[in-house]
Amino acid sequence: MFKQIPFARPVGMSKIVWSVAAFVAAALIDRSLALLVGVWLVAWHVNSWVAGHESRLARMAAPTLFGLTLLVLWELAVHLFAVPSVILPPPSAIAARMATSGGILWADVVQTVFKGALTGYVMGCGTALLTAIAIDRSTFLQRGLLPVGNFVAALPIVGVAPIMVMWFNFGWESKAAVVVIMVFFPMLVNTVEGLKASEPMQRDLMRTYSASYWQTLFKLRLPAAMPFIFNGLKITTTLALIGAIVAEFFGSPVLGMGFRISTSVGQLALDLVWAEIVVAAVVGSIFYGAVALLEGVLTFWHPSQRE
Amino acid sequence: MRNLGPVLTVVAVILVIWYVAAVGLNAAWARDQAARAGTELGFSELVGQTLSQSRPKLPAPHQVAAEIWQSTWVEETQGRRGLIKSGSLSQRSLVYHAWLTLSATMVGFAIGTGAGVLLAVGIVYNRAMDKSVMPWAIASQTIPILAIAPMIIVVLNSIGISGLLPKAIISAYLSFFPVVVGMVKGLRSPDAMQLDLLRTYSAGPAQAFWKLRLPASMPYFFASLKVGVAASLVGAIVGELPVQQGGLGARLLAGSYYGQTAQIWAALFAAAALAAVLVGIVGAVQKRTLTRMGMAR
Amino acid sequence: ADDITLQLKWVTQAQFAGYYVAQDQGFYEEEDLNVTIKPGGPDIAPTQVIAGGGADVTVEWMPAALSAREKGLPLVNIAQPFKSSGMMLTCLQETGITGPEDFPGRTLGVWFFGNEFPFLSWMSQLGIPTDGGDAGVTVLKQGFNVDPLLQKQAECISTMTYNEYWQVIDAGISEDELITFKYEDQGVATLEDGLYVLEDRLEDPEFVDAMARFVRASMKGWKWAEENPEDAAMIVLDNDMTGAQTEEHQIRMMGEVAKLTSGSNGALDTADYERTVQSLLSGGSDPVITKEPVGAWTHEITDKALN
Amino acid sequence: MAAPVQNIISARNVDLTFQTADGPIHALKGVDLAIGKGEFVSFIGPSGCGKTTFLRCIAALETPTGGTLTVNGMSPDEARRARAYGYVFQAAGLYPWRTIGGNIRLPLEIMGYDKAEQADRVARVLELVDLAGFEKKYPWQLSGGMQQRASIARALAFDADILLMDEPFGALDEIVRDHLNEQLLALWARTEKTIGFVTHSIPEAVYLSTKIVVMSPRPGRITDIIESPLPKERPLDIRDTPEFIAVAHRVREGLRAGHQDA
Amino acid sequence: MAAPVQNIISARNVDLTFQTADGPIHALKGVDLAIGKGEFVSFIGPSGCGKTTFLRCIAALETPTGGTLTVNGMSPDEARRARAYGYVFQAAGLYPWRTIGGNIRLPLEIMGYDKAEQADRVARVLELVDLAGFEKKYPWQLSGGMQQRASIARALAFDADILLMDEPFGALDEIVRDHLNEQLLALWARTEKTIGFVTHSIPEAVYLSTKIVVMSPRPGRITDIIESPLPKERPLDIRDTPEFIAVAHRVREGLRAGHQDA
Ligand SMILES: Nc1ncnc2c1ncn2[C@@H]1O[C@H](COP(=O)(O)OP(=O)(O)OP(=O)(O)O)[C@@H](O)[C@H]1O
Ligand SMILES: Nc1ncnc2c1ncn2[C@@H]1O[C@H](COP(=O)(O)OP(=O)(O)OP(=O)(O)O)[C@@H](O)[C@H]1O
Ligand SMILES: Cc1ncc(C[n+]2csc(CCO)c2C)c(N)n1
Ligand SMILES: [Mg+2]
Ligand SMILES: [Mg+2]
Repeated sequence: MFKQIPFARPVGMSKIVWSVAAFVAAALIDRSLALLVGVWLVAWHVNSWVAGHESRLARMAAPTLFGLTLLVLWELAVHLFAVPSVILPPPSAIAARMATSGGILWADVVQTVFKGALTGYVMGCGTALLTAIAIDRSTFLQRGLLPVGNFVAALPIVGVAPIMVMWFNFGWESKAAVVVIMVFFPMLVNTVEGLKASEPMQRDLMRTYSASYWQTLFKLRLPAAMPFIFNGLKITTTLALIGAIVAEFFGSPVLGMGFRISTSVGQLALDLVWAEIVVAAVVGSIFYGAVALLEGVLTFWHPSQRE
Repeated sequence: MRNLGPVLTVVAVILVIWYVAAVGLNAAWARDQAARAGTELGFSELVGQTLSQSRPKLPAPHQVAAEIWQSTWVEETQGRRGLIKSGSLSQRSLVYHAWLTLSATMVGFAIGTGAGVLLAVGIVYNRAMDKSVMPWAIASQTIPILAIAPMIIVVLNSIGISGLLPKAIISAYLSFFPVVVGMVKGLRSPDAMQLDLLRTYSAGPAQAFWKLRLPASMPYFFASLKVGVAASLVGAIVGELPVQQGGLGARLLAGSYYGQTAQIWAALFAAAALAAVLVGIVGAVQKRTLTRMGMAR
Repeated sequence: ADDITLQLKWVTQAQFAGYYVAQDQGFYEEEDLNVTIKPGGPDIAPTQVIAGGGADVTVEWMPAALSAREKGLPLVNIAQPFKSSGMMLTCLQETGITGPEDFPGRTLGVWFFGNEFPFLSWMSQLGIPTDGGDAGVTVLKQGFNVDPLLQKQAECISTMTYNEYWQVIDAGISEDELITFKYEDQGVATLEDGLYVLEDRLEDPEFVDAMARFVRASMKGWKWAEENPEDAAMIVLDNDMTGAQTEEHQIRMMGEVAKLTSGSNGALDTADYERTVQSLLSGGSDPVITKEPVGAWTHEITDKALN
Repeated sequence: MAAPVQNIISARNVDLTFQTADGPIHALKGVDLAIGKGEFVSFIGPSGCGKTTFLRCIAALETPTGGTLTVNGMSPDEARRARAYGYVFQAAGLYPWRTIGGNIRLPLEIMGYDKAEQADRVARVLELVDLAGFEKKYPWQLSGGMQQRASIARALAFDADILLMDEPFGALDEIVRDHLNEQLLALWARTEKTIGFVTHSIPEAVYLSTKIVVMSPRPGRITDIIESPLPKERPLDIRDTPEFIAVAHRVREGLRAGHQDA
Repeated sequence: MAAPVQNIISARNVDLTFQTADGPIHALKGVDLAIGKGEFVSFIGPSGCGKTTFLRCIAALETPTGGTLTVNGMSPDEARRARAYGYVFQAAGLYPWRTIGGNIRLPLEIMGYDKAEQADRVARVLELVDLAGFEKKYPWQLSGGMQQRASIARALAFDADILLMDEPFGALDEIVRDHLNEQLLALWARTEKTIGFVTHSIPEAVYLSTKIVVMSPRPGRITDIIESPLPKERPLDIRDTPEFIAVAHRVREGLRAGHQDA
């Protein structure tokens, strides 16, 4: 397999030549730019070297290093080009803000993630799963519902969110409603797809046993659908989070991540805005990672989960 | 076309539910108004009232339909600024706004797809990129775009870029991710034996790309294009919210700002229809291409 | 001609008629200016735009501008076309609210994104906490419209005399079913819609000269708009790219806006300024600004413009 | 060979045409066949001649478009619902989320055997196909041949009167194949099951069967039905007897004829 | 059989251990083998004994973890880069987006044959495997057996000195298999290629080979190497000669022994 060709050979001559050329070109344009390009190139070569290793440590180190590089570049760029902090604060300021505003950030996470996003996620994915099973027996319903469902799924949330706020009030309920709408159809489509995923031969086997509908569902079709269901569950994690945050832009109590972001921009507290964004990214990644982990445990048998 | 019957049935059912919901949701206001006027509402009056409010909680389907008709055909043919009278599309017509959104979507989609494919190739062919970029690409999608869209616009503005491009960039930001994920999966989809075959021919990486990885990735490519084009549209709309310079996004928000519920719903439907058309076009191209490649069955 | 970019605080509407009129009637051209008017919108902070160099001058509320100044963005008021404030709290009569003393325990809708400062300082002057406790008021982050009042999600909402108030009326609630609290009447009015530039740019005589001409032409536009409200409204409509405004609403808005601008010749009234500053300083535990601003305004431009 | 006492499966002029996008495919044409209780019937014929299709018709997985087909005097579908069949598919088709033991237990769970009985039967059939000790492994941890044996075990675990096997030994090497052939014969002798068996191997067909059905392609039809003269008791070296060689020869000729007119 | 003039492939004490999550799997152990130019070598042995693995080592698709292996005096990888191999995999592995013709053309494109030559060769090998007329069809429009033949054609289209075939005829019925066996022998006689051939069928191995390598499982090793006494000219009925039966018997015994100690 090509993947097994050793990539970890020492950095080739041509790579170094390229890097030096890029650096010189940048230096001709601007000194600060040259510094940034220089940092980038050095970091990238280190990263290539790290990524060449197969250990568990290297697996963690490569993305971390990459992230750190981006942060350093960001910090440098802000200082070198004197970017006003009301436009883009440096990572150090954001970190400082996160350290001092932990209480606010946590309260916002509770409001937006635990109340809004998670409730909506569970309700939306749950009903989608049940709906998929319900319409699974009827090709008529599937043919009718799925195109219409795709159409509904294409409704932009920015249009739906104000309507939900109007219907379900300002609290987390309206945010959960937005999340339900956002996650429902991706989940439905994936589950319906998954319920079809068992192979004809596997279904024929059940037929030869004269298995009942429910036996076939629980012993064959749901297990076979798991990879698809998890695909849906994974996609919808980020959707749920974004949905809950965005919905808060259109009316909310005076807390929540979306609330904080939108009001803090108005107050030019950009460090707090970015602190919230960082929290959102971290929470989103954890959420995604948790579902992916569960997927690994429950669909261990699927080829994509084996090396 | 065999879907037509079922779709119409489902649509009919939805319309019924919609009407019932409209009566239910709008009843409170109708009763309120009656109470203020000191009158009592009979059932038929109540129904009549709820289906004809000027700023209903939920506009009835016929109100939305009327608004769509009004803000497309009627505005263009009869409006003072319409196509017939002024020679150009009217600012008040959904056609004009849909066109604005569409152009930003197309540019953004092109940028996003291009970037996504390049990134995917990098991830598949470069181990360092594979290891370090993917987790950050996932993290990038957990950032609420609506939150940073205004900042992107302000920053781009400050270096003199405005108009279509900022919207297109936001649109690209949303569409590159599905393309990256799909293409990485697709470029890696050839099984060990297919790769081994090329090794026995001693084919180089470029030949492996053009003769195996790229063709093998086509089904994944198109599947992600479908998601990507819809995401592009959402991106363009999000990019239109802060700069109220037209487009379906601006239209949505303006409708919301002035409490024009029917206008919101009309814009919503225009957006969804646009998405459906775009996805349909990608689907048609997909079908043609895959058929030509012998991969559609 | 000198190129000038003006960043508005909000979407194109009669609130900004003076500038559109000056543009449309050629007043800017007469002053040898080439003015670009950028409409604002939700989540676009004019202060941020000007900090990033995206505009030369911006329309902003004084609380937001002073707050930004304290955060290190040195904005200076160069002219004040709006003499009085149009902000008020509008409540439903049926809630039984008759005066500010009835507020505790109620739910109030407030605009955020920098528009919350006047409200917060009013509440702290009244000594009413805004953290949702029993003794205080529950604050909602109100969206873009008046739905919270119509849907009875809030007992009072923020409105402008020239805009949202009339949307409530248009929705079918008569004036005598409403009770309003104008900030002007409550003695907590803060200055709205002034023109602000970055401090360091005022060191450039050419810029000062261009601004003087800009303010002169703009004030000419305002006075024209006050005298010809219907034509002014039509000019605004022609500039509305969203096509969402109605003639009726804009004409009425123009009429109401004229009441706020008519008292001003463009020069900042220092008494008004002092009153605003005091109101913002007296914000109890969490005042909008913490110390007297220095150099936050200048008469240099208006002196040149009006003589 | 004694005449079968009663007909378990009887096909009369069975026809099957698949409707496909490219036009109809005539897969079975005028198939007439009677299979008696306790018979071991092999189907042999070139690739694509309809062997699998006919087996599927018997198991009610496919419905003939013409003719009549009865199983135990009922329609195939009624027989299916009465759980008359054990079916071994051309590919192993194990469920990847179940262990080998779990896969074999599947039909037992569905048919409501109690736990102890399940464990008992699983152990017994695993022994039968030489897979004892692999009960807890997952399918992908086994080689192709072992998977195929597991799928055979699965079909043997419950008491179906009719066993339908579609090239069950295709992926196995000769030694294992011989071994399993012997085992299958022993099982058949012991249980008196009626067996339908598809194979590409002429010796295998001759060694196992009481009746060999030779088919020829498009449209798939029966060209020869050979009643085996071999005794029920068959040691492996029966394959060197003249009777055996004669039958094998007749089968080979029938096959060759089918190839010629294809 | 004359002694081979020179050794094309020579394996000395080749060892291969796969590192897996469950621990190491010792797939090949101390394999010693010399294959001369123009020989036809069959590998036979129970499932999982390492036949495929050894073939892959020769083709540089796998790297031995011990011992030395040379091809044409070079390392296998150098030989691979010199395009010394045609390889037929255990499954057909056609690219679904290419027609049958396109699939066969693939190696020709990669190796830079000109257009006319490509067309010429494609037509010739299609003829050879009886697939003329199917050039424009896609793989899924063909039956399993036809796909397998197309993949053989693909490996024959270019001039590799060494042809490695992994159970190429597994999915075919006896008649077609016999036919292709004859074709392969004819091709081999004509081109003097060196052929490595994996099969489960004892008669096939004996019929085709100049040398039969019997392997036994875990860890995979060679238990017997049989030089065939059969002449180069082999009609199909050579299978009934005593020499043939003797060789077949020896292979079977070797296989059986391997099974016993597994
Ligand atoms: N579902 C189907 N739709 C259309 N044609 C089919 C279908 N199933 C089988 N056929 C066709 O019917 C014919 C008989 O197929 P069948 O699978 O019964 O052959 P077979 O004798 O089992 O062959 P093999 O030895 O390759 O398994 C073939 O030509 C095949 O292409
Ligand atoms: N990539 C791999 N990783 C781990 N183990 C492997 C790998 N490939 C093969 N093996 C193991 O090596 C041994 C030899 O496998 P190989 O495929 O060579 O067998 P084979 O003789 O070709 O069998 P068959 O007749 O079933 O094709 C087996 O036990 C197999 O499980
Ligand atoms: C997020 C946000 N929501 C509402 C308004 C309402 N609004 C419309 S016009 C106006 C006066 C501005 O001069 C105000 C406060 C806003 N600006 N920003
Ligand atoms: Mg078959
Ligand atoms: Mg093998």
